[in-house]
Amino acid sequence: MVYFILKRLVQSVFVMLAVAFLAFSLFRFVGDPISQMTGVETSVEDQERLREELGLNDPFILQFARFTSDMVQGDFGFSYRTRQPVAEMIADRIPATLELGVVALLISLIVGIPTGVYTALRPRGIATQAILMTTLVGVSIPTFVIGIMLIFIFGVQLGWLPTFGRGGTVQIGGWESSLFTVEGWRALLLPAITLGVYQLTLTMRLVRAEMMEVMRTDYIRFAIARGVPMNKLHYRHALSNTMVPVITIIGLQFGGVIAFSIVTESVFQWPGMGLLFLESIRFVDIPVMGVYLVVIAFFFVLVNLIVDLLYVAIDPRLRVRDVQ
Amino acid sequence: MTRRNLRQAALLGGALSLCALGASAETLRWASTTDPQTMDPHAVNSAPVLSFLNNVYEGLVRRGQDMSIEPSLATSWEPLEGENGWRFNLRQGVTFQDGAAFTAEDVMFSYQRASNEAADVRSWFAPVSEVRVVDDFTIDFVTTAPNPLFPDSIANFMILDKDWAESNDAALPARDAENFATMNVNGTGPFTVASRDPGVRTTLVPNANWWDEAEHNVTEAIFTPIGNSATGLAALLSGEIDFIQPIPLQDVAQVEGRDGFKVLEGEETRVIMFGFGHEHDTLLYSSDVTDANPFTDPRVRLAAAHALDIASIDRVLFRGKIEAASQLVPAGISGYSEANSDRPDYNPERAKELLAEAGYPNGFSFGLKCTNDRYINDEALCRAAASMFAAVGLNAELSTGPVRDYWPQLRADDFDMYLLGWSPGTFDMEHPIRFLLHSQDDEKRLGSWNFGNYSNARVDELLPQIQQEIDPAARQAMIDEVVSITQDEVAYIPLYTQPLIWAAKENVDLTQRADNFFMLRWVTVN
Amino acid sequence: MLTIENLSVKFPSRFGAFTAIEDVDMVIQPGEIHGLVGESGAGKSTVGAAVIGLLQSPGYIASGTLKLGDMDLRALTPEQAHAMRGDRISMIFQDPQTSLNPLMTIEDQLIETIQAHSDVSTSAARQRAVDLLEEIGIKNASERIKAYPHQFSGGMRQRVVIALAICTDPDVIIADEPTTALDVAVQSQVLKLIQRLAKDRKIAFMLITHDIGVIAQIADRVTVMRKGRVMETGDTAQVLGAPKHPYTRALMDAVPPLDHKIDRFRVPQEEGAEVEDALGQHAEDWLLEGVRGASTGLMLENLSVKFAGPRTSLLRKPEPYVALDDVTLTVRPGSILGLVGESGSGKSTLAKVVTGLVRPSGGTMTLGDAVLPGGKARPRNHPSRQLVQMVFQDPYSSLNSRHRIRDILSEPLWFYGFVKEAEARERLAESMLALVGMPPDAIDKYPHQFSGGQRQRIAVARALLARPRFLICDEPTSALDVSIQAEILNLLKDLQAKFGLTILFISHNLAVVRQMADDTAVLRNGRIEEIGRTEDIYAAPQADYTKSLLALTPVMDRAMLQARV
Amino acid sequence: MIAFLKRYEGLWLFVHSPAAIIAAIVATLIILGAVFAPWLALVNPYDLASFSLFDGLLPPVWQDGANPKYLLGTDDQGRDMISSILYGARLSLVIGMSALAIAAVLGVGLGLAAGYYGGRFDAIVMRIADVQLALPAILTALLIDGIARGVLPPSVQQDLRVAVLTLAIALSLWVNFARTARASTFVQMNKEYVQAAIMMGQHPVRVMFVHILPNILGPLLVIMTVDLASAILLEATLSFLGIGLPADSPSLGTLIRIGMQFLLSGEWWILWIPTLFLVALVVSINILGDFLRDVFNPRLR
Repeated sequence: MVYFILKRLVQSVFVMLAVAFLAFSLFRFVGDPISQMTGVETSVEDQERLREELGLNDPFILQFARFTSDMVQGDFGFSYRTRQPVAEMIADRIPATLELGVVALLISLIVGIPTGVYTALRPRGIATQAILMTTLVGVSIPTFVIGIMLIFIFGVQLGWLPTFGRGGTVQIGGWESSLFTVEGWRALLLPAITLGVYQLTLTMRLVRAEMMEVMRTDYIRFAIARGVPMNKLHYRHALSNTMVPVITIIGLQFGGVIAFSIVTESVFQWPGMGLLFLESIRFVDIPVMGVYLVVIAFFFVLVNLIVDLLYVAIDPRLRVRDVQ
Repeated sequence: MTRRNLRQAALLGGALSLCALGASAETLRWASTTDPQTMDPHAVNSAPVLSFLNNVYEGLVRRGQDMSIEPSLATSWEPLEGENGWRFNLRQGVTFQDGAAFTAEDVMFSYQRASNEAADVRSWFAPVSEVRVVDDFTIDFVTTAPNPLFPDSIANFMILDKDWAESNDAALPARDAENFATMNVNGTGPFTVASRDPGVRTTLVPNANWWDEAEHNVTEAIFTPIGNSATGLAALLSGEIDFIQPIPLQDVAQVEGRDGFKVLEGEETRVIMFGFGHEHDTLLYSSDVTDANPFTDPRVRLAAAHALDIASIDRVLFRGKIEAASQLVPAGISGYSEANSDRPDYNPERAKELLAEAGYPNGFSFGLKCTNDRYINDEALCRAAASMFAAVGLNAELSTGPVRDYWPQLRADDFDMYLLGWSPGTFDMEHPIRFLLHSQDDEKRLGSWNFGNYSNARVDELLPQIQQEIDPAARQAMIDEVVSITQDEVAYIPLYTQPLIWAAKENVDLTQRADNFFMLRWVTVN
Repeated sequence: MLTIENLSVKFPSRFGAFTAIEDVDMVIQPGEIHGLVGESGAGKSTVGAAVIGLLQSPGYIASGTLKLGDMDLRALTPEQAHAMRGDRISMIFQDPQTSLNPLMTIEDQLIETIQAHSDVSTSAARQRAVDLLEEIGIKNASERIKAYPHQFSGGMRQRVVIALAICTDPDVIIADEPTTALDVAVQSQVLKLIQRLAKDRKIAFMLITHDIGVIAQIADRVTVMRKGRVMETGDTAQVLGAPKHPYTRALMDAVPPLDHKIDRFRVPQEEGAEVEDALGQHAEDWLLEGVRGASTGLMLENLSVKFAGPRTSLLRKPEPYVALDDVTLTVRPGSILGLVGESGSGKSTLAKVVTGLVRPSGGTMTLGDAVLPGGKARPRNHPSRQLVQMVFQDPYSSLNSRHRIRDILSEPLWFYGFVKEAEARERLAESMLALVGMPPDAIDKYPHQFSGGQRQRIAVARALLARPRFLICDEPTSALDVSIQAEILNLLKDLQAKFGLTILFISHNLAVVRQMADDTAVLRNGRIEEIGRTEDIYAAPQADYTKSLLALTPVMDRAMLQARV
Repeated sequence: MIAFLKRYEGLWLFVHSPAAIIAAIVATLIILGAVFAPWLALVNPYDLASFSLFDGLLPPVWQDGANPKYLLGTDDQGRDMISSILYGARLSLVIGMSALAIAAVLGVGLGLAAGYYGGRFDAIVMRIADVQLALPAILTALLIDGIARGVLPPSVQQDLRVAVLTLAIALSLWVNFARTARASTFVQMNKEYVQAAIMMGQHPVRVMFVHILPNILGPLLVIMTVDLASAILLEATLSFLGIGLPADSPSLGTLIRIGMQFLLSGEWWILWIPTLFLVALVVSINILGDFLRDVFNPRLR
């Protein structure tokens, strides 16, 4: 077990380094940070001097080495755009993105799993066909269109929910949370739905497919044959077995949710990491982009690790050793 | 109103969100596309920063609602006697927001800070050779040459408290790391920053000890950057914000059509224009003319100007909100050449004739570079322009991209024709002549945005004279000559003045200044 | 008493309704073990599923009566039927590996089942479960009940399955191939358990199996089915000992006897279609031309194979898993060596070592008179790649289902460079098909268009088209019905005799090996237990292991059965 | 008889699935429209001289102020909506399909090899896949775009925007193929026909592509349809984020991005007509993907 976790950690470091390296080798193509940092009247020499000061003229290998060695020492550098410490900037934005991602994930699970089960148990029902079709249309509309549509329906026309931002937030030990106020939840709802729609469809379809598969297994047939009550059969036997493979995929997707919340954050002006990243691209804020990517890679490997551990927790075949 | 009550009830429900309860009628929530990058007035010379900080810091002079220069921390100023430069008499009894008294030492310190290599605004002080503190409330700025416009040019030069900056290790603007002044303020202005969450929300409250009489009734102002224009508009229409700058042109009708909202329209000072690669020997992006640069021929440039139907662009793309431009500054800016206020008319036939005269009866293809996130409808404009060019045989190979790598491309001479918008920082015609019309001269820092290196000896000769001429009539005559020359040679094709569209709730009274600065001190919430 | 009368089950499909079983009659008394035997497609599992109400959708009972005592099973509502399941009728599935929920402990599964049908407290249910496990032979049941299914061995797991089936005291248990997935020793124990339960608890068992040996050993009565219809029914001794129906007789003939060797199986000419000998002549000539000269033998000396075990610690190297341990054996040129052993004994690993798929960790292999390099050390163009060919166990996976028979059969000819022209290759392939008893038009078809037996013939044809001198047959008939098995075994015997092939014949079925092999090696846990002449080993086994294997294999002793009639 | 029908089971299923038939008709119509856009479209959106700003912002014919020449109205440049959509679908499909082809070749190749060789090679490929997954598609697109700008001469850059975008999308999609191909290959590796081929001494490339590949095409085909839909949506999203195609080469995504500006302004058709079109296309492709999945996995029926 310890060996397994250690191995995953080593792989994680590799993945993060590779992401940072890739990103860094290519940042210089994104644009010129200097012309974004300076005003129109700044002379060319002043720009050159700044470029030199920031080490932007160094070969990228050197820039990358500096970035990683600083990072290893806990120094994440300063933003070109705001001059703030990048670590602080990202840390400030992490709660927003994580809460958005987690709530989106929860929505997708809370809606996706029951509908998945329902559509698996009644594969030919009209409701099933309707659900399948609706979700298909849902994932076929680009996220940004869905987001803007929701804003205009619920924010502008009906006036029920806020159109942007996080609403009321509360500081809890340095973690700025919108989960503890009604305002916060109201603000969270639309972006979370927007972000969760795709995930929901995916979850539902996965649960449905796996459930249908599981319902055909011998142990379910055996459970039916010995008269295990239907609700226990569906939820205790079938669903738990369904979740084993589903968790992997959902976990993998969660990394994606965090990484791809960019669009949702941009539409809802959600002050998360994705929005910060978009701004950083606009201003060619290399330190922020670099750290963002490493953080995303970190989340990604972390989620993978958690999924593996969850797997172990769920599946006794991996947890309990043979005692024969 | 019911909605607001509802929300407040909801707020009461969420017992933890007490801090938001301070919301009252005098709270102003406003949004713009970009967050000020820093709270340091000398670190970045960018409009979002200067606009925002003008509510917090003050300069020696300031601009009124009509852009005119008026006394601020200096009560009066006069040219120095016996040497070039200006003497400023400072206002007495002014205190910074932390209570420290304002003196000439602070001006001196701020000058040193703002003209330091680490400051992005140091170009303002290029003409300054020396600054002398005469006494606590008198300071002299000595310039290398006569400089009648110097007071105008330092309207955004904001004064910091020396002791505050030095004791907080902020004696110089932050360059590659933050310092105290990046996040904290201590100005003399009407408002001070109560809290700041960069990129998310910045809250301002009035400065109770402001020296001037407050014309506003704002007790709290909350700024939120909203990058996506549709989201911003939705936020306004749903009542979550009171004011937004700017809104997309095409949505003006939507806002106007709703009860309780209004649109403020004005002309910005920014003139949108096309520039040429005057200096290029050949076209870079042409598929047919590869051995010459037709744009070196003024007839071809004029043909391009005649091909553009500004009226249609105005009607369709800008909903009638733009003003056609004849020169690099809009009418009303000092130095505007009334004598040269005609622009080439829309005349495709004439354009074809001119092309034929220049030896290109069938036209030619070339590359047109444009931004797609810098100016209002910039991409749509270029697409429309390309279509109009094509109608006379000028086949533009359009290339649009974000501004983040646009300037480097222009600096690398990677264009045949390009889009540029220019707002005269000093609100004087001298500004575009210095940056756009004078030949490139790195040493003297002239022509630094003259990407195509348009060069005319007479223009180069006239610029220093314009800069130093005190007599308005003589100065205007020289400017008229420059405008006339550059119009004749079609140095640029000025297109129109960019419109300035703000939207607000009906109950918010505010002043829309031509530099797109939003000044809280003129806001009244009814 | 379970009564089945005129039962018909149909599966409506887009090609019209398919009648899976038709007019099946059967009566099972309490305490009776009723064998239901037949080959694949006979519909025997459908009978069981119909009784317990678990017909796979969209199958339905078209007609007939199903009665348990006085209760009409067909008249029950779905809820009643579900309540009845487990309570009065239960079921045992074939594979104990897959019939238990892997995520729940045995305890949870047992308690849940008990509580589903009787209103008892959890602790009472647990006590009952523990007692039951003790009863069916799980020692230390109060401890082991807390374990998960994967912590039990296959035999123990099947006991747990049986415990789950009987924990609610059902009247009838449908046992669908309950021992097919088990090794002989375990099978014997499970069968004894079933016998005991029938006797002690008066449970009526419907024992569905394809293994006539199992029926002969424990069934009181037997019903023989074929293609959905009952062929014959009666007392076991009578049906097996003196079969009346020709199908039953043919079936009995096809069962390989364990106690003596027969030359050929008598098979009704059916699947291996009548093929003109002349067509196969071309292939036969071609093969004979290639195999002229002495046969090739194989010698394995001190062969060992170790696999890396799962790594559990950073510091320690993982314990290797020993698949083959110091194996020495010789396959005499032109003979058949039978290799028997239970699952996990290393039989297949041995085949893979010889074919170069697995790298030996020690020992030498000699093919003919040349050393045979192992694993990756064997170059792709090594002559043994052609000389050694293999017939695999599963004819459903050993032929590439996306290739036509033409491509499958031409591949060796093309690959080894025997025949250059495509047309000539095709002619030879067609002829080879004839030689193995397949119509030549098979060449245009895909594997899935053939039955298992036909596919195995094609697999043999493919092996022969490489002109091998040494053939490895890894459980070539274990996936096939007994009558098809007989045909394939006959074919292999014929070919071996005709071409002087040397064959390594791997099987878990002692009776089959006895029929096929000249020499026999008994493998257990990667070690050779015993090796020698087949007749010697079967007549007088030396190793205890061999003795117990032979003793525990269920046999159909016809003489004894006949005597009982 | 049964065998014959079994062989064309897919066809039979198809004839009896109304959703699949409608989807196929819609997809076919759109694809035909895209292929024959140059003959069907009123104006060529690439030919700047063929339309005029003068005709800008005309509504569809059923609204007041429409010009009957433009059935579904015009956009802010005076381009006929129908023509833009036809050409847009053409470009979206070209990008989607080429991206898919690249992703499939790359992903299937790597996945097959990873599944075939296993061990260290497999670990490396999977870690590379992790790295790819950790890079948001927008960044991949930015990076590819950046490299192209750095490497290619300026005169061809504009022409290569489509290629650059295609490559970026392909890079975001290949992991799916690689993972599926790898998993399926692992299953196939235990099949005896593969062992037979390896045993014979066949070259690994032959084993992978001649033997294994045809057997894992089923799940890959399903991924292909689903990913084609994703590719088209991804292109739209990248366009929204401002790193898609320039406005003068309108893909469906670019049209929607442009249309977003008119969401509130009353010119609803500029946004909603291309959006509807995109949704119809993507839904059809997804339905066909579902259908294929059912065909290849009969147990789910």
